[in-house]
Amino acid sequence: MALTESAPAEADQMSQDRLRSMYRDMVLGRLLDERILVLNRQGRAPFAISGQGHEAAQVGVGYALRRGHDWLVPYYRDLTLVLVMGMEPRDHLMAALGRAADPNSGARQMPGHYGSRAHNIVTTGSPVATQILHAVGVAQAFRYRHEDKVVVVSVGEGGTSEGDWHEGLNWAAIYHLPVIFLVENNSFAISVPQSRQMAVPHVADRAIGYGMPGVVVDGGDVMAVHEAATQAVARARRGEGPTLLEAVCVRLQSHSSDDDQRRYRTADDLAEMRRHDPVERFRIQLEASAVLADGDADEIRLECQRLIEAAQAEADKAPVPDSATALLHVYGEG
Amino acid sequence: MALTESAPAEADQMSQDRLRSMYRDMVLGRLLDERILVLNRQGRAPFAISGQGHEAAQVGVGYALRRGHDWLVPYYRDLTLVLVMGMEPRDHLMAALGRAADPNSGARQMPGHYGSRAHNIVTTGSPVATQILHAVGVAQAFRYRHEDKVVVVSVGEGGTSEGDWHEGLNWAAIYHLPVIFLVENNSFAISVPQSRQMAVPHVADRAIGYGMPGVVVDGGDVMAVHEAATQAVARARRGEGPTLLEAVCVRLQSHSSDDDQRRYRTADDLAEMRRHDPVERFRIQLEASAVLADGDADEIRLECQRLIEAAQAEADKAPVPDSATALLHVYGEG
Amino acid sequence: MAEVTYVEAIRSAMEEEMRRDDRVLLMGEDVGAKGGVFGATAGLFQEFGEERVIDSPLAEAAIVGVAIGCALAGLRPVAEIQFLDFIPPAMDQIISEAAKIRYRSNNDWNCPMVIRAPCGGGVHVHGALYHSQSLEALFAHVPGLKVVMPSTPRDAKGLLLAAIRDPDPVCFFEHKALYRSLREEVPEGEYVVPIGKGRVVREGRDLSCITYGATVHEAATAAERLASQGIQVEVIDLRSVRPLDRDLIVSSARKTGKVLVAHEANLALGVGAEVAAIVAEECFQQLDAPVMRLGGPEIPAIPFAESLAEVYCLGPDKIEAKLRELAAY
Amino acid sequence: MAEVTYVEAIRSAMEEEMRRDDRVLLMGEDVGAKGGVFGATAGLFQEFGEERVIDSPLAEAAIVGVAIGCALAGLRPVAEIQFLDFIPPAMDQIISEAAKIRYRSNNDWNCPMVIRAPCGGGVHVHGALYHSQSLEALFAHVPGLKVVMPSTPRDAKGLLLAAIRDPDPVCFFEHKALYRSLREEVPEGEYVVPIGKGRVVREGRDLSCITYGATVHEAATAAERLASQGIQVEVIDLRSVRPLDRDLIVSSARKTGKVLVAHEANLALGVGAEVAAIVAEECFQQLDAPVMRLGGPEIPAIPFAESLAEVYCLGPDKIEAKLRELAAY
Ligand SMILES: Cc1ncc(C[n+]2csc(CCOP(=O)(O)OP(=O)(O)O)c2C)c(N)n1
Ligand SMILES: Cc1ncc(C[n+]2csc(CCOP(=O)(O)OP(=O)(O)O)c2C)c(N)n1
Ligand SMILES: [Mg+2]
Ligand SMILES: [Mg+2]
Repeated sequence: MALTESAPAEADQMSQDRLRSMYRDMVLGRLLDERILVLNRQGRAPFAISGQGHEAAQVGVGYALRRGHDWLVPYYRDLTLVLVMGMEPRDHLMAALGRAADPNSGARQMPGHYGSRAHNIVTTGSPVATQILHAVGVAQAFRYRHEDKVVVVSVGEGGTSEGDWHEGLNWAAIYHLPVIFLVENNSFAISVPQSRQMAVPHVADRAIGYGMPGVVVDGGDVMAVHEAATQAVARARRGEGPTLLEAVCVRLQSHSSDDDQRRYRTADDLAEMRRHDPVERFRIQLEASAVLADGDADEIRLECQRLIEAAQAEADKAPVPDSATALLHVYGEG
Repeated sequence: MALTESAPAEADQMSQDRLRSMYRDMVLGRLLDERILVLNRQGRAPFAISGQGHEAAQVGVGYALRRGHDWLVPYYRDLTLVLVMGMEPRDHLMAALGRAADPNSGARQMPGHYGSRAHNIVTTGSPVATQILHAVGVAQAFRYRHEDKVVVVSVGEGGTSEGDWHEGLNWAAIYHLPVIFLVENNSFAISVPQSRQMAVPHVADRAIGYGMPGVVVDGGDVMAVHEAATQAVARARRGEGPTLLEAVCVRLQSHSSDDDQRRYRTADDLAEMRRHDPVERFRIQLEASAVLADGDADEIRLECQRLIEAAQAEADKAPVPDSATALLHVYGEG
Repeated sequence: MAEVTYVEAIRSAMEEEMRRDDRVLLMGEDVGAKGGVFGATAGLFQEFGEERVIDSPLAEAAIVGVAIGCALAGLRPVAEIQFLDFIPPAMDQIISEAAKIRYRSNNDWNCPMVIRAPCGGGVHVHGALYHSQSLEALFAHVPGLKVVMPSTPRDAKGLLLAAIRDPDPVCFFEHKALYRSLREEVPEGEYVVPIGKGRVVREGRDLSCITYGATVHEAATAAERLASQGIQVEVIDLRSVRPLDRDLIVSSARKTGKVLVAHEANLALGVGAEVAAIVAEECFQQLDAPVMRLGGPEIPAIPFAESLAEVYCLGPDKIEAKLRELAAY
Repeated sequence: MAEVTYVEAIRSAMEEEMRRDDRVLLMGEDVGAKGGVFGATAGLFQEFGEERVIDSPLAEAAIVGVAIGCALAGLRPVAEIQFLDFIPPAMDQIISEAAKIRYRSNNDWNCPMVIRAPCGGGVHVHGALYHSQSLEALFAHVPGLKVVMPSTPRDAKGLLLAAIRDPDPVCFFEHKALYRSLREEVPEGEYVVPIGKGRVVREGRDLSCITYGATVHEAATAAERLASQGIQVEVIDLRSVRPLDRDLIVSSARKTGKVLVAHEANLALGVGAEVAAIVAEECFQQLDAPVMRLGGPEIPAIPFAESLAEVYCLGPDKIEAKLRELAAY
């Protein structure tokens, strides 16, 4: 298990456009996430689950993939990551408002259950950790067809307690499959702290027991995540097998709109966590290195806001699913 | 993960009686196992599953426990271990022949499905690895009642691929429970070699990922196993938590009476393995150190043979279960 | 006697039993400091401490498997599965292990434990596909298990006390739409409702409507409406779906000669199939109409959008319509 | 056309389909060099190599979960579970995932895969509690799955080909007592038996005996015996228990007016309950006797000792006795 931190040189090597684009995607994810929470508080979106605090991890990983080529098996906090893969704010506002045009599920599932064949994003359900095995199977198919694709599958640290997690890592290691197991460790599973989830400091400590590299990275540091993910992806693409990548994140919001984390976390803990906002942190970094000039951040914010406004206007008007369709698509046509 | 070997001094510290008793139990297990295979070949026992090659590991562990105090959650190769815990050859011949007096299950289960409340041996079924969690629960109860008991649970290396294995080790580590996870690694799961079961050389390599000690020991060396087990038991009894103890064994017979290992193992591999018979090895060791005098081994053998003869005579005459009892004991009385 | 909600009745059953019997302990995800996602264990962590109210790792097979071990070692564990939809990972421990322990050991061992789980639709647009399922048929098929599905606060408390004291594994499935929507007087202290006994919610001579869980209330509403038009529906709350109260089913069916079985779970191979088969076999001479069934359509579960969910859900209207069809037969 | 056994029919279906379609691959415990514990994959490892015939780790959730991933990525996996008794660890992957993938993604994704498993009693004193179960009801309840249980070599081959080509997950449960006990002519090459269509094994006008799996042969024997006494039993082999061939069930029941449903699985909430409920509802006017059922008693599975096992198992005698009872009604 190696602990990586962003190499100071790395940012320089990236084109400024790309860095701005990364920042923009983080902002877009954040603002869309906030909008959905507002819709929930307004009573318009019955359920919302937030990814705030995970944006850097998701953008860092997403930018290490080849869009339209590599695959993603996400989990419910991956709003920003599925945007990076090519989904649109519109898609998620449709989902939040339960519109027929929700591309994830046609409003059959709760929001946050991502999936889009067009973007190589595998359909996901609610059971935690089942997706791990699907990703391994996807990678097995890549291997079988001699494709140079990789698949990223994400999960929370709580999800690593499930048997499916173990079975999946084990299988991928045996067959040297091109999977990156991304653990977005925000140190809570609803109310259960990491100390009640495992007796080790890092999920990545487990990698050695499967025979794969395990990397812990500061999930608030987008460049560090990106660097680690890029290495893991390269390794997978070379046919050298899977990597366990743990991004240490903060969960800025409660578990979901049904939860209130003030009931089981101390005020100090919450305040301390808020000082680690990854979006703010990246902005400061980019401004310091003059990748963002004065006013750039505001402009990006405004552009994202406009996108979201337009998307919501569209979603507001969009129809709910026709009742007659409820019975369709249990089975295929043949 | 530490690799332990029997300290040469250790044998000296044990009383000669105890060493002879250990040898005697190994021989008893071996001969009883052979007898059951003979009954199977004669068409009298419909099914047999052999523990030959695992005797040293089982006696080494069994002698580290306090009989009548500590608990065992065994698996189907543990014939010798359940004898050490207090069961009798008679019990298993009743099971082999499907007699009503089979204390494990009243001939409801196949032979090899051990269980005896009288001897603190938890009932076991066929699904591999489920027992891991039961042992953790038993240990949780010990802890809850502040008892100084420990529980040993055994499984093959193949069984460690199951999700229940992972969930159990994780739970035991979090709560520092008094469990010894004994893996009897004979390098095959029916026909599947260890290399298709995991990408690491030792199951014990996984211990670190759970935050518990992992120990690999030569399962053909009864004193080495005993030493490692004694340490693990002491640790557990002190309240310091679980240990993963891997005993590297040989599977001298095919997986079960339905299998023929010559179909998937080379003749060389089989021949090489036969040179590692743990019972023979211990005899030679004890004779070299004069714990067994000339003729002692033969006498022990004879005593065990007699026991088995008598037990079989009893089992031969014993009645099969009354059909009318088939519907009993699905539920308790109230 | 205090008026309490269904969830409070459940909470108080655990609290009282934990005070009475120190072999009782709880385990599950978020049952500790948070008190469970529906508050069913609220305050118990504070009262009984982390040794008796165990915030488990996120692992359902472990929750049940560890509870089995506790039961084998003499405790009386109550395991909570956060939503019934998340019980399948524990299926092996429940149906291969807990259910078979007494039988396979020829009565040498037994496994007294309760597995609690919220089921059914009814909170935020029904919770959608994975927070709304009624999977009781999967357990009601399995010898060795008991399966209880209370419909009222009184029953919830009395049946949970019975379940904790039962010497065998009991699946206790709580309908989440009832948690806070009902309030009634529930006896304090000792109050046990026997498992396997149904209840006549309302007597009637014309038709029988046999049901359980939240559907009991929808059936009662439908029966009420029909009563005003002179059709007397006997509403039966099974309370337990394993074992079934065969006597009550048969006697009601023989009396009315017309039976509707209704439940929220998927229809095919559901509890309704078994009830219908029993009635068809045992009441052939007395039936004046075919046994009819109402249940979830052939889709996986309740979808998220309300417009889709309503296709799945029963509700008093659909039950009333079916009862009318039966009455007119 | 060659005369082949049931297990050889299954083996050859996989072999032919793997030659025809390189998207087909196999995974399971011991399916490789050993060729499966019953020989169902014998020789395939040698012919197709370890990339297509994968000896999985000992992990059933993984076998099914990885197969799901393969299916999502465009392959046609056939997953083997060594005994149906060991399928419960994979239940979550089957009923929460495979079964719901098409519906939950609104038809964006689908999951074409087969889960093969040997079921039932019948080898060495029935294999006892954990090598003899018939768990089909647990899957037949679940929308999104198909469940096939062939009773002959011809059907085994034709249905397995249909299952592999099906665009959705199919549970394919093979009765192990049939593997080597039957031999019949089976067409080589293309030969598909449609899923969801039953088969009239023997026509008859007096009684219907509706069944599937190994029980078909016991029912046929019983019918044979009754025929010699002038009682004509129509024996129906359902072949698929999800979807059920409703038309065939209803038309036979309407014709004979007397129906026995028989299966090896536990009776309560079994497939027989659903068939009985359908008949009771749809054939009320035509029934001359109550729908009767025969199935496993209320014990977990088939015990080891023959004296106990016979209490569980049906066999032609018990079926004959029940058919006589029905005939005499
Ligand atoms: C199998 C299963 N069990 C329980 C749940 C309920 N549940 C949903 S999210 C969650 C906590 C997950 O925590 P973690 O894996 O750390 O991810 P995070 O939410 O913190 O990102 C739980 C218990 C579920 N969805 N699936
Ligand atoms: C859940 C489950 N899957 C499959 C089986 C069939 N099975 C019985 S033993 C065995 C191999 C076990 O190998 P290992 O754990 O290495 O133990 P060993 O037999 O080598 O001692 C298998 C696959 C089973 N009993 N339970
Ligand atoms: Mg978390
Ligand atoms: Mg082994």
